[in-house]
Amino acid sequence: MSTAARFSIEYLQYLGPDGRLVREDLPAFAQDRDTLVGLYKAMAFTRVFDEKSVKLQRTGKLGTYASCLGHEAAHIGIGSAMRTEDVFAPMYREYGAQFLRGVKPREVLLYWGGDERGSDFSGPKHDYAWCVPIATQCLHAAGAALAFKLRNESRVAVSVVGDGGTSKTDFYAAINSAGAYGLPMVAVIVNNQWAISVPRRMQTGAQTLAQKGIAAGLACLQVDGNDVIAVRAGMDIALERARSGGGGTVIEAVTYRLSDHTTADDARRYRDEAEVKEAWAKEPLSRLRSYLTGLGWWSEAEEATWKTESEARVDAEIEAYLAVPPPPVEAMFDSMYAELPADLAAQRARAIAREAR
Amino acid sequence: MSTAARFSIEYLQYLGPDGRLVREDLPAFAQDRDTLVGLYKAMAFTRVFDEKSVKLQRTGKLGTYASCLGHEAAHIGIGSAMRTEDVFAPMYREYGAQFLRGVKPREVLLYWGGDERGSDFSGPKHDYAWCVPIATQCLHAAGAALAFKLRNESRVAVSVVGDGGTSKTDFYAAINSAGAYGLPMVAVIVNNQWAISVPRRMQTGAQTLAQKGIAAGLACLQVDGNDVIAVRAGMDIALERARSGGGGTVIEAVTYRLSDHTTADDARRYRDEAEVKEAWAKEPLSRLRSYLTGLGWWSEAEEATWKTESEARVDAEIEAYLAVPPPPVEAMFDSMYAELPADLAAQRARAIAREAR
Amino acid sequence: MAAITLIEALTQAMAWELKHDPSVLILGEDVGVNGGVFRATAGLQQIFGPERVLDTPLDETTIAGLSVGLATQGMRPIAEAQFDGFVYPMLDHLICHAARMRNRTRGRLTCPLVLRVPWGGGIRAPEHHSEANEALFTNVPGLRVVMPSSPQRAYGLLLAAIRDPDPVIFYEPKRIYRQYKEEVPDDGEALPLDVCYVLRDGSDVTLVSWGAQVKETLEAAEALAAEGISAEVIDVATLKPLDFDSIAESVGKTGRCVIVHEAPYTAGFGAEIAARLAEQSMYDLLAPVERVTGYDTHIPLFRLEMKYLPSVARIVAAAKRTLQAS
Amino acid sequence: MAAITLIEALTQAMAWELKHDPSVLILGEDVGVNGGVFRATAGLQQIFGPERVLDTPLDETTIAGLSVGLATQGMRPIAEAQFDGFVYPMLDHLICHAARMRNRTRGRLTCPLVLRVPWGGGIRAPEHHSEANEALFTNVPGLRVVMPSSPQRAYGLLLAAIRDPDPVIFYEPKRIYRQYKEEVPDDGEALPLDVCYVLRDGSDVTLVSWGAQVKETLEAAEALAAEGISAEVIDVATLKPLDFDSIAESVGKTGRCVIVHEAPYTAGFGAEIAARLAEQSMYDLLAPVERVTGYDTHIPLFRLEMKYLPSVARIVAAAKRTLQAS
Ligand SMILES: Cc1ncc(C[n+]2csc(CCOP(=O)(O)OP(=O)(O)O)c2C)c(N)n1
Ligand SMILES: Cc1ncc(C[n+]2csc(CCOP(=O)(O)OP(=O)(O)O)c2C)c(N)n1
Ligand SMILES: [Mg+2]
Ligand SMILES: [Mg+2]
Repeated sequence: MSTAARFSIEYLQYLGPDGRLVREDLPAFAQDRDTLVGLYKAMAFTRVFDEKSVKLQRTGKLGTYASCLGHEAAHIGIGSAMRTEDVFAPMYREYGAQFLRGVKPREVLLYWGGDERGSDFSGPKHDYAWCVPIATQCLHAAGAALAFKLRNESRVAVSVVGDGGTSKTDFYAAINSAGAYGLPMVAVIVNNQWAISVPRRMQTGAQTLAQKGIAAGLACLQVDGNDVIAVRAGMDIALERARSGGGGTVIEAVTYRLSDHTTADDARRYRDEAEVKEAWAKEPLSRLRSYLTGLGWWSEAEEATWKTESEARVDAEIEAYLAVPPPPVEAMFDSMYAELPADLAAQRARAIAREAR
Repeated sequence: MSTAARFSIEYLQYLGPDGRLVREDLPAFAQDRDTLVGLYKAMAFTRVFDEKSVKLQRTGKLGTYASCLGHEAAHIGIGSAMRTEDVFAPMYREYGAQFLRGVKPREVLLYWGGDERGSDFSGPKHDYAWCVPIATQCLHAAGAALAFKLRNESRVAVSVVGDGGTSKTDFYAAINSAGAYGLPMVAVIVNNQWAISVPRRMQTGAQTLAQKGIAAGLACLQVDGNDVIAVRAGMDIALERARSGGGGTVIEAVTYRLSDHTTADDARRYRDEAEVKEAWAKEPLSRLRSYLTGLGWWSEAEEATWKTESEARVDAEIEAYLAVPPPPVEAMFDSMYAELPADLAAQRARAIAREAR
Repeated sequence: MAAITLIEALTQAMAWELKHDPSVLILGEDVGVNGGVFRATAGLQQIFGPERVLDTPLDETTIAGLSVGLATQGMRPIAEAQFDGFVYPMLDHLICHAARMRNRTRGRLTCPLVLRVPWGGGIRAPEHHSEANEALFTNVPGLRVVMPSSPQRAYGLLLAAIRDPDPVIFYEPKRIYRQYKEEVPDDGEALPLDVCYVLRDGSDVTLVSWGAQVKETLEAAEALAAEGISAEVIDVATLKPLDFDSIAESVGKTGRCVIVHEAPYTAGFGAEIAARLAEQSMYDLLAPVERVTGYDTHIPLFRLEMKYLPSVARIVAAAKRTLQAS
Repeated sequence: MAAITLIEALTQAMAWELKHDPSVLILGEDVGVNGGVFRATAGLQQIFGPERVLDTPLDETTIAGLSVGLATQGMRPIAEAQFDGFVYPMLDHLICHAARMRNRTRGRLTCPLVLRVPWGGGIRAPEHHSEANEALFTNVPGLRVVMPSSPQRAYGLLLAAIRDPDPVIFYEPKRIYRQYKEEVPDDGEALPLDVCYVLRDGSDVTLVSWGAQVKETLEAAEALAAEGISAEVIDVATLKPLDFDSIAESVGKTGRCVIVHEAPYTAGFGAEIAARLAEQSMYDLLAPVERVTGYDTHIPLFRLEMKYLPSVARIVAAAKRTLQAS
């Protein structure tokens, strides 16, 4: 037989789990102290936020909440590489990326607290809100990228899905569109090994998730999703490719969900504690901390200060969240259409009257 | 960077467009005169059927009809490789494959003639009917394959989609399921270069359509879809793999739609006559005829006889089709549920009464 | 000004908006060079270029999802579903996103898209090409559902749909795409999206319909007139939000109502109109409401399909029943 | 025999059928080791093995399409949609194939599948987890739509749904999954799929409901009784095909009807019941029909959701309006 086509999937990693470099050719941003410390701080802040949010849920002051524990390198790597004018189409746990784009912690809490106003957030007005129907956001990103291409704008749309989300047909539709139209899009897969109780291996027969991009003719890359340098470097390559007209990329960031799926889940029902323990040894914060400490760019004192500062900031955000009064009953109606149809106006009036009783 | 995975897509062809062998290692079936002549006859019969069906439509005696002109090698290659107990999930133009499975030409005509009874055909009772919603049949094949696997049956489900159909999310869902569960399934793509007016290159950025299987972790193969030996050989490999527990295969059969999309279409609006002319030079019948003639396995006399015979058979089928009286009005109701609900029984009675008036 | 068909009026409306609003674009399967399988977009890619009229990969999920992405980022996509039977894979994006985007984000993101859906039976088409599935969308908050039944209304309502800041499902009765011609000034004048159209005044019975059945309904009114029965005919045209007041006003006058639609009987949109009559017009009704609809079966393949569709005779008979009642 | 909750009754029904019919299997996201996010399939994979209780890849199109494939090849799949808001990608296979397979092939292929859908709001869940979208299916010929509202009916109706030779959409009111317990004999006795259930006899007004609202409706009847008003309560339970006769009979007696449902008002399934009353029970009605429903808005996130759902007070007020009328 002759060969019609050949492909390979590259893997990118800079920092090993022990915080040592596995390769020396660091990208420029990773040689810059402020940048790297900034990435670390963002990751550490996100972890503090996450821990406090889970606690808040446990005390009944928040609805179901999806933790991002263990995903910090992936999320910060994504968020730090993007520009404000780019469009972000998240799933639901990428708070780290969103904070870098201006979304406030109180807004995240408001959303999980059952209040639509959380989605009218302080991040870029064009960013998508959290997306519950798995992987549908990928097609919105593709549509956004198509708008950018048609309008000749130098902007990129970035979507995130999970390992589970790569099975969802919308993911395929999105990457296939990106390939068909040559769209400025980066489709990131945050492979945290689990989709609620379903392990990665049961989602697909594919060896890597990055190779899903081959079906769409996209560039594909697998990165260590616990190594923020690798994630950021992969994003930089993909964003640059997209911005310069080179089309879309699928990036698989390999990480691990250290928490339950959400606060409504109990992962002990379906997964081995030993596996989780093993995953802790590869988690993203400690490796970057070791590396920074080794370089003398970070110290225990700075760590303590940053922790205190982060906690105070998060506590203030929680206060702000808790202080938001519930929306009035008419809030249900007021954003349904640009102009309230007559029918609905009558229903609105009745709802208000019922409240008055 | 290190390499996480590598893939290649092989291409299979035995007979060149000129009817000469491009490789010598012919599979056993292709060294057998009867088998090869049988494949040729089936292809030639199908072409006669197709031509007469198009004519029938032009005279108003058939509804919209989808021609299979140019696809004969692909369809006969598929149909001849399958066993009766396998399940076939066709799209809408694979009559050649269906004839080999026992479906009668009159049944095909009845279907396109607007009569549901055509789908209650003489082929295997477990085969699917023609499927209009593009690519959805692929998931039915996957479900059938799952049933076979769960019941430990040595059967394979074979689906067919077009080049356009590979963009449809159901196709991806089907191959991903086949990979995830290790299903005995063969997903054939009959790439005829056009999806109505949309050319293959606009469907996807992928270099080959066979590589779509990489996203699912399936075996992938591209074959010359105008070479019945290659199609049949590829099918044999894939069916054997599936039957022996080796899982699914995606086969892309590269061919060309020599006709309009359907009789409702006018391809001159969107495609170059020159392209069609070029494609005629590679069409499947003539190359096999040259090859057989060269071997002395087929002659002009045999050709003429077979043509006459085929025409007579098709004419008889057309007669039989035209003789089927229209269904009575209650046919609308009688297969809706296993037992007619009371509501519907009343509607049925009213419909019959209206007829009586 | 030459008279044009309903489908030509649609083309004319799209051409107007493509010309006057640079954010408008068309996408769908075969809408480009081929001009759509029904020729609704014929010539538009040639005039406005492949960046305004885009062929898509063959996937309805893709068409709907891209449209949501485009609409939320400042474009005004007009998406085409090739046939009514292919809208189902679009529902997730339409229901979960298009219809919800404004409410979800308190108005931060909006979704001004139009989905054009050639609708209904009676054209001797294959399976899945003849569905009347408008009821699918009518229980979904946040959408508008529109269906014209004449060239003039096709033009004015499609313009309005494209300009509307919210998502609109725009059904097109394909059986009457080319049934007759009408003068349709190409003046860019849109029609309102929240009123029913009274096509014929009458005093004895109100006939309510939409889409292709408006034809049979008007013919039924004619036949009734010949027998001295005066039927008022209303084309609902804008199903959601529903202008029930116009219907109630008419029934207030006639006391009788026959609702005609092609979709299956049970839970077709006719149910909503009959229900509102039972709630709001009970004291006006002189006779039970009648629904003349498709049966609760799939529309059959074409050998039987005309026996499935509501006929003039069935409408006339139902109207007479309302007059014989009580 | 210990009393069990509605969700335990569902588990019990599935266990019974898995045990007695080797062609039955369960598939869905997280239905295996995890026993489903609501625990409806808890323990079943452990007992019956991974070949009878299968986790699927995360794709609803896949779940629906595989189920059609399985059902047409001799299996009896029970598919789970994790939440009501995730059924949309399943509609294409359900509407175009499951509902049509028998009719398309004149009975050669059939599609005995069940889709279980945890349904409705009121559990403080995130967006898309609280939808009441049963109306989606009620205009689709070839389907059955069922919704139990008690542990006993959950058991008997689910058994019937699994055994039915045609596709059944089985909605489960998740708000009352664990609301109360009832003795449910594990005797494999199915209930009929084509009757409404009269839960309380009454003579002044008929209250019609289904799913979770049956609770509020019964409470309203209680409240009305305290005021000397006798309300009959009907749990529709089998929405499609609809047993309208039972409803008509009750309204024939009471002359008044209040329909209660959680779905949005316009074109909710309540419309069909009100419409049939307008057609078939006009002369029995002493007062306009009333519908107590969700608003024509999306069910809000949970800070407001209880203001969206029909309340006992709203039902009582509507019932009283029917009594004050004329
Ligand atoms: C269409 C759809 N189906 C099911 C769900 C329920 N659900 C929420 S999260 C989840 C698993 C997602 O797994 P993955 O994509 O790997 O992302 P992760 O949560 O692990 O980050 C499921 C099944 C959903 N939200 N949307
Ligand atoms: C879901 C769906 N969308 C659109 C159509 C209309 N349609 C019928 S055939 C076709 C093109 C199919 O092209 P391809 O898959 O390449 O198969 P081919 O007809 O070329 O054999 C289209 C768009 C359809 N049948 N189903
Ligand atoms: Mg995951
Ligand atoms: Mg093709």
